[in-house]
Amino acid sequence: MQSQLPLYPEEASNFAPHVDGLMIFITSVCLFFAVGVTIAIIYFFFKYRRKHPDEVGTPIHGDARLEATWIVIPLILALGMFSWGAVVYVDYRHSPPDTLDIYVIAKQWMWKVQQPNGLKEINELHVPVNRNIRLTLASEDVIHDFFVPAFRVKMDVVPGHYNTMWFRPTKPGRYHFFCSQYCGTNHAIMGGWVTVMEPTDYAAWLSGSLGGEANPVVAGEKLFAEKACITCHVANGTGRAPSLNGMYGAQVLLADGTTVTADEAYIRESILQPNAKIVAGYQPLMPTFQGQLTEEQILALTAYIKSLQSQPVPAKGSGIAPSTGKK
Amino acid sequence: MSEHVVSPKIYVVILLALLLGTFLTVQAALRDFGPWNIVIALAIASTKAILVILYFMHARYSPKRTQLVVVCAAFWLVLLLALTATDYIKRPSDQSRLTSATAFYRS
Amino acid sequence: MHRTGELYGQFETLEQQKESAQFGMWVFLVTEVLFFGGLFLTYAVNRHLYFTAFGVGGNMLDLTLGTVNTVVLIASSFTMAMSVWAAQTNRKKLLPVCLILTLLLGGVFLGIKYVEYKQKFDHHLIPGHSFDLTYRINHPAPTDNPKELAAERTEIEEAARHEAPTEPESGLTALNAHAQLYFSLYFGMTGLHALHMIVGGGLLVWVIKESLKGRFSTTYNTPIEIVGLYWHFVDVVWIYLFALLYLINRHAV
Amino acid sequence: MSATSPSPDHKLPRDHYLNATYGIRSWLLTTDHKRIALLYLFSVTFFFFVGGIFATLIRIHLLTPNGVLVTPETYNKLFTMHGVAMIFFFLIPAIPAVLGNFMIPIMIGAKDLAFPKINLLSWYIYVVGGTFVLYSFCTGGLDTGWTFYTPLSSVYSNSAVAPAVVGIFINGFSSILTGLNFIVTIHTMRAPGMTWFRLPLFVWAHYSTSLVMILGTPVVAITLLLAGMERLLHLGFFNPAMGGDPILFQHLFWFYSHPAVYIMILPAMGVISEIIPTFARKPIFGYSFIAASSIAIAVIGFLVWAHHMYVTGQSTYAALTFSFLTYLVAIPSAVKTFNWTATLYKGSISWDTPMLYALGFIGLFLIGGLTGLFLACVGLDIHIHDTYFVVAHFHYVMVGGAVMGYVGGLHFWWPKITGKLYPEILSRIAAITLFVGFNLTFFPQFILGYLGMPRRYHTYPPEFQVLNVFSTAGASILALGYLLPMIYLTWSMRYGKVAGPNPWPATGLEWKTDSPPPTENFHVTPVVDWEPYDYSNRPDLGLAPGRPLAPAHGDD
Repeated sequence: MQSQLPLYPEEASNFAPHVDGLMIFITSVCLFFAVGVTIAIIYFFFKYRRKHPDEVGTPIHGDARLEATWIVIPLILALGMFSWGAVVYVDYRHSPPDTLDIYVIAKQWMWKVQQPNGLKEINELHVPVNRNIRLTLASEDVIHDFFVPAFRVKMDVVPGHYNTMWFRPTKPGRYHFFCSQYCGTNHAIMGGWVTVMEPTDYAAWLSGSLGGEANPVVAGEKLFAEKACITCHVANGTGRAPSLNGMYGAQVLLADGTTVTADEAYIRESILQPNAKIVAGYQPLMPTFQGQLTEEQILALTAYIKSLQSQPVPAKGSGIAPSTGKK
Repeated sequence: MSEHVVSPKIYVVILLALLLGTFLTVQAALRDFGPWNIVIALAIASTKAILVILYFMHARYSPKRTQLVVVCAAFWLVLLLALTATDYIKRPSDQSRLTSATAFYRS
Repeated sequence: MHRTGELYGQFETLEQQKESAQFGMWVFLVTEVLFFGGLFLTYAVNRHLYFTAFGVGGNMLDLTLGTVNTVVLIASSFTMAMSVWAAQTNRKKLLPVCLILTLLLGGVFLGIKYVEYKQKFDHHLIPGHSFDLTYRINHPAPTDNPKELAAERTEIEEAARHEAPTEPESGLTALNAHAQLYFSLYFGMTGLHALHMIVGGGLLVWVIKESLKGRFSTTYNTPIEIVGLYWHFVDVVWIYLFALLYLINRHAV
Repeated sequence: MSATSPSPDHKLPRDHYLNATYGIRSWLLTTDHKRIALLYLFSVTFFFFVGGIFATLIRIHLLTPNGVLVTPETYNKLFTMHGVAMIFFFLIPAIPAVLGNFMIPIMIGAKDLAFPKINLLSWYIYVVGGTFVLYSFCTGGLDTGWTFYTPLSSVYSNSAVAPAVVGIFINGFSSILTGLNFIVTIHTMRAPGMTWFRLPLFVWAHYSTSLVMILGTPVVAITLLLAGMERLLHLGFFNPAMGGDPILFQHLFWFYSHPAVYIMILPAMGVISEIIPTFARKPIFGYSFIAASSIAIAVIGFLVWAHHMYVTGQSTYAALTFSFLTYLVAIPSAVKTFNWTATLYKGSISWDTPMLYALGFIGLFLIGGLTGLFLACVGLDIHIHDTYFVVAHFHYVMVGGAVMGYVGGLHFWWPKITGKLYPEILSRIAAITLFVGFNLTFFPQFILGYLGMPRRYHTYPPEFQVLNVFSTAGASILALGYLLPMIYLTWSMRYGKVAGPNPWPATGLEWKTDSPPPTENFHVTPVVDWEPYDYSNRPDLGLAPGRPLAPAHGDD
């Protein structure tokens, strides 16, 4: 029976112990105050109960030292809670560099997941244990929210924005995930399961259903040719546009002298609004692909461009800032 | 409390100052000062607004509580704008705003 | 100071009544500031996101008419301030003159605003399905200055290129969408302002009628002051609207 | 029974505000703040029961994981309409427009509010706004959640969003006008001798509340107007498909809607600050700290809104700023709680019904307030955001706090409002029923939330059922607890014992006039020459002076 009434969900990610620790800390502090005040009230309630109808209480108007005490001590404790919470939060928002990237697209009322090799799942997410996973979240309609209680992670999926979240599953098993931002009629059934697998099982699972076309890198490579990106973005750096080899993750030098980290957001923006950031030494020639590519095609292109990270960077004709080039 | 009668001379001076401000702000807008154009436009507008509030609306001669009200209004307006800015200025996904407006208009 | 006028039952003295009315108006104006504040924030965020498109939108406005309107409104604020002075100093002839002038200037403002709206309507700049930034340059009226049209075409083309360099078609679509946001805000903000002007006009008509009966004097002038506060506030809002909507990015012309 | 206890020989005054004039017109066209308060009392009670029926249906539906009652569409409409009715049409106006409206002028020794006609106007605006919202409820309902997040509300929802938004927009002006009236009244209408630091803390609380009303409400009004225009005219302010930004809507919405919870809780705190010294018969501990903390809550409450948006992908910088500021707002609430507790020390505590409500309030507000610290913590909120933890926290503050304060205040001032006493035993039973039922309903939801049950779910995984059954069981007790006062308070209006001017006795100015008060509140303008909550120098209260419980001790 005890297992039927747990007080906290399973701890299945790197964040879970931190969040639960924080929870225990705040609960203890709060319990201390709640119990203290409650005992005081109950004690006073009986001890100073009116014994005669005409009786009045002892006039005590206040005490500045006491006031100062109960302003300063709670303030210190509150700042302690804030600081600990801030530390945990910063961890949530800074994903480590070596992540396995999975794309998640939300729409009323389902989740489409795309594994790095292009394998697609609906309302299911398979991940290897002890590997840093990063989800990139996009919405096709209203605001949704991807929530895995066992991992203690949650992030809104906002149309018009790309949000990312990361976690490292630490325990194989199957865990619920939910949509936790109200999104209309079937909000409550817009959920599914995260399956955490041993790396070997995960690899087997992936290859078991692997299809050539389904691989986003392959699909992206095809699109790269079809959409004639390849005619300007020549790999050896001789084209009208910078070579994309090794660009992902590097610092790109822009025409206005600033640099920008080439992350998914930058790639996406460069596809949809090419003129927002022009690489130094190049003309603003690229057309926008807004409205011409589906979300999935953009993800495929992004995946392909990311796969070029390991390709040799040409000496000339790359947009990478010289001083911070990748080693 | 007897009320303060502001003399028409002051009103005329303020009127002239406001007209001068309008002239200056239009002239400044027609020249390129880079990002300073916004600053100049808003600084002149604020100066004009302050003149209207202090003299035309008699805030300068009003009781303390009225002046407090004016300060509160300005403070809360700035609060609304500034605290929202903490989000927008540093919002990570800003650069990747996808403007699917095109798709909307084509559909 | 000795005051005259009707004492309402809830007050002890006329002085208290006047203070309450004045203070009440100020507090009301605070709520108005925050009411417009929501629009200002919406404007600021969208301007931040679509700086170029908002610049194009701003340049579509008629700066001359906007400036004239600013001057008109400042003048009306001045005549309103003079009305308060006339009432305080018991100039019973001057008072209605000042008030009527204020009302007339307010009417001129709304008239000019109507002309501007009409222009925007003719140029297909009303948000909706027929919104088209290029309508004017593609369907010029015979009276249009060709130089001006050419400048406008250059600017739109440049901005569209900013959105998409080699494909003016889709760049223009995006530009249209973002400029439409600008015009939604333009009509929202100036429309709400005009609504306040109309309410102010109604209040002016009321005090003009009373002033013609000679009801206001050194000892009874609260309504004039209250209406004055409201009118000046509407003026202050316009001062900011003028700067935000007409002036920013103007140099791009 | 002492001389001060209500005795049968009290008689109702010959002329009072209730019998001054008769007929429906004398009520619908009244400018008497006391009658307007009663108009509000009936209207907010109506909306409380509308919202309560929705709540009952929600709890019944959630008895089993798959739901027992309604379709998903209907369930979504139920919780939305529950929220809209309760927040905009019950909680926000309840204490200010009923108790505040009735008491503030009397407490400061004024004949009425500064603008009685505007006061009546604000009630009509409330009624018109309420009619729009009821129209929306009856013609397709509303399924956007009370938060109206775009683009769901402005583009995707198929329900009657437009009339609801218009109704809430209109209703906002009712709130603004009430706040404006209070601020001006408190500034300019105080009786001779009623200095700022002699004001009852109830008045301080309402002053702070009014600040929030006039500074916040206009922003939500314009926001909902923009969202409504977006829906009706297909404009794109918050619609990402047209370049708009849904996050901007949330900023604008929460700029009001977070401080709005202080509109709901601050007046309740004011009620508690009146009840506790009255039934402990001693001055409140730390008067100036409680007064200042009300203002502090109102001001700092405006700096914390984006803690509702931690998981929207807001900048880390914004999240940390808002988390820090949120912790600051906790301090003034803590100060109040400690001061109330300290007031009990060496008091002469009676166990009358209002005191039971006040102590119930402290207990529930403690839990509600302290769980706010969990949600303020940006690292922890990621997990519990948008789960039942939030639902429980919110209801502890709003129902356990605001409603307990409201019902407690209604009992406290019932003799003043009606001139009659309510039945004491029955009312104590009701107070205890409410406390027990409330905890049983909402405490399990904290655990549900931490276990990960998201809010606004019409169906849930079976592992959450046990706690949901507890919650539904508690809700049925809670419903009983609300029906009881409704019945016996109505009964007492006719059959209750005559109360006399000051049955408790309490020290405030409102107890110096008849019960019920005359239309002009006082027969002669009162002059205040005593400090607030002072029992030692008040022979007029008829209590035996110089017979304190224990020898005077402490600072005084």
